Amino acid sequence: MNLALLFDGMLVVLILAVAVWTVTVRDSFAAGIGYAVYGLLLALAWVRLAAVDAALTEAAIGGGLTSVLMIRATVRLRAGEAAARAATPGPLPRLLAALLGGSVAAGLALVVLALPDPAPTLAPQVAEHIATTGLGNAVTAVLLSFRAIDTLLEAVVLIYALIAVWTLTPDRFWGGRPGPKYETDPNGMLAYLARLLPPIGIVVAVYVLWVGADLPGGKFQAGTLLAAMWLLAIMAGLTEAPPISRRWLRGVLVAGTVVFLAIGFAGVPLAGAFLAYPEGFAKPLIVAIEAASMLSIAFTLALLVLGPPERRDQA
Amino acid sequence: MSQLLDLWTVLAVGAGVFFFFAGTVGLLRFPDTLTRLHALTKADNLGLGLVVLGLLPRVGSPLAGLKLICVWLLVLLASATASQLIARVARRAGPPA
Amino acid sequence: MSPALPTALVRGALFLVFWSALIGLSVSSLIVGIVAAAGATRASLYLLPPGPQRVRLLPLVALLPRFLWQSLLAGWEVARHAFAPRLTLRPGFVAYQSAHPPGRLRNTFATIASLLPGTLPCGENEREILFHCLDVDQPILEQLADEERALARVLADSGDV
Amino acid sequence: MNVPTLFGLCGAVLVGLGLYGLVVSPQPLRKILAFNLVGSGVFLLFGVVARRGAALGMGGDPVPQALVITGIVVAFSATALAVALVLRLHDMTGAATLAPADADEPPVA
Repeated sequence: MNLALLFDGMLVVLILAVAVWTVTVRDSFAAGIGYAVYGLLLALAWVRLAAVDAALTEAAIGGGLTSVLMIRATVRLRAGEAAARAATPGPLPRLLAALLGGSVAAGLALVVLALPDPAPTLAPQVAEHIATTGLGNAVTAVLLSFRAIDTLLEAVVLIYALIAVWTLTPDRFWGGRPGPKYETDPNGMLAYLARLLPPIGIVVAVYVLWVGADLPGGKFQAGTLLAAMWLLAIMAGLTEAPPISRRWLRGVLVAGTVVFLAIGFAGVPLAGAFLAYPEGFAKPLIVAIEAASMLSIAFTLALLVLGPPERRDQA
Repeated sequence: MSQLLDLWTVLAVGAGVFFFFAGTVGLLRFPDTLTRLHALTKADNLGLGLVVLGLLPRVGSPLAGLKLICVWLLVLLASATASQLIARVARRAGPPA
Repeated sequence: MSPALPTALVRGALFLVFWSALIGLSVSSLIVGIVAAAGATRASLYLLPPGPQRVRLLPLVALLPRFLWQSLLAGWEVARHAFAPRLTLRPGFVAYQSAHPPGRLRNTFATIASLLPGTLPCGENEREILFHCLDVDQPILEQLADEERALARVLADSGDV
Repeated sequence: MNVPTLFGLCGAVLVGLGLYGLVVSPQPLRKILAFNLVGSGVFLLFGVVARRGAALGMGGDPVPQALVITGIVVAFSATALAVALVLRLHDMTGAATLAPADADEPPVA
């Protein structure tokens, strides 16, 4: 037990050190790299907290997609980096900010130390009702059955975020393709990796989705994996991001929400409530929602990384 | 028999950890990006390979063993290609060849 | 019959084996696995269209122990340098004349070479691959030529199909 | 000191650190990054509450765990929107910080 605590202590020190470095390092590009390392270390912390589903999500989104997004953006803003750095506040504002951060941290630390014992938990209720869903993974049961409305609204939030990003499109590019046209050597190393890896990634993503019913995994993790594979192929110049005016694209983006809503409304006459599943059909319906959502999430996340359209569709 | 397997696992995983450690020492001691990349890719390939080799006799089924080998191969592909990509950038940015 | 069909079947079968390795064998998951393998095969045919090269099994099996032995040597070399009381590296660049034009075969060779003792590809042009080496006194060019010949036996050009 | 408390304190420090970075960094992208630190610290506190609620063979209370997964995805979409806004602001004005432009200096079109 003490050895485990020693390991956790070292992990915490490492996480905090990388976090401090990410905040204080001069170069923003380095900060983006630091955030990727931070996300992966945090995923380890989630494993130590017995939340493997959250660990997979953190590693994929925190360590992966957020860092890609940040690194791309810092490269584009590099020209203004020196001017921005000159605007760093003096010692007094910095001290005040440190006081603010320190007191909030101290307050939260007191709350952590004063958490009630025994801890309140909903685990018994979940354990009591999980049999009705036919699922083995309690987190998936919460996401898609007990708190399905949260997950449905979250899918809507993702689409809204993408619409908001797209509204930033300059008028002349509306309906065009997001991101620059990536020109890389078709015989180069990046293209080589992008030819070999994505098919393997597709198999792994379907696996992560399929085991998500009973083991850690699910549509978010699988969708992020697919998004990463698609982005790899795009950035290696092997394929292009589709113009955002395409009908099929818009169809795929809302497919998950549409299937979710359709099954939800079907629950009103069949099972007596919105988003209730008819007895015995819970698992297949949940798998159907997850499969459709995985595709929508994959396309939404990848397009969020790519940003608003930047060039016209030269078809 | 089971003791022999235990010994094998301890030896192979121990050797794997040794090469991981050697790679880390190299990463810290070697003088520039390119030499550090050598330390990282070669030591990680061998380190993970030995750990997988040590764990192979403990898996329940041949398919689970194949899964372990797939993990090793994927790490190999990722580290070998990523190191070459970094090496190209480092050579262009660093002192001329 | 489309010429891509045999390639598609082989790749699909490999993806299905990979799927089974991930999840184990059961009827219900095998159905999902076939869907996954079909999707992966489609993506694979798009990203990596079947070329003239065919993988030959027998030389591949012969290459394997050689690759493992080389990996061991490579790791040992790094460990030797890392733990040497004074750094004994003699790093430098070596240009290697590749027998193959830029493309898949050369990329595969470069990737394998990056795991071999003391060599790391860090640039290329039409005819040469530039290697960074930990120790330029080693007979690197001969080693690389050996490796490339061994790989060429595995990924042989076959005129047909 | 036990494992959840340790990570709880880590989460608390991360929130404070993120707040500091949010105020101090002049570059908008660094502010977004710092805000993500705050978010991940809060998520970690959720994870601690979940871990403390372990019961009946479950490693943790699945309800906060599910909330965190939702939260990570929503935080990412908010980050993507913020980054898109910063890049658009930069394209339109050439501004490298969020400071209001000087009145006598017209923005670069």
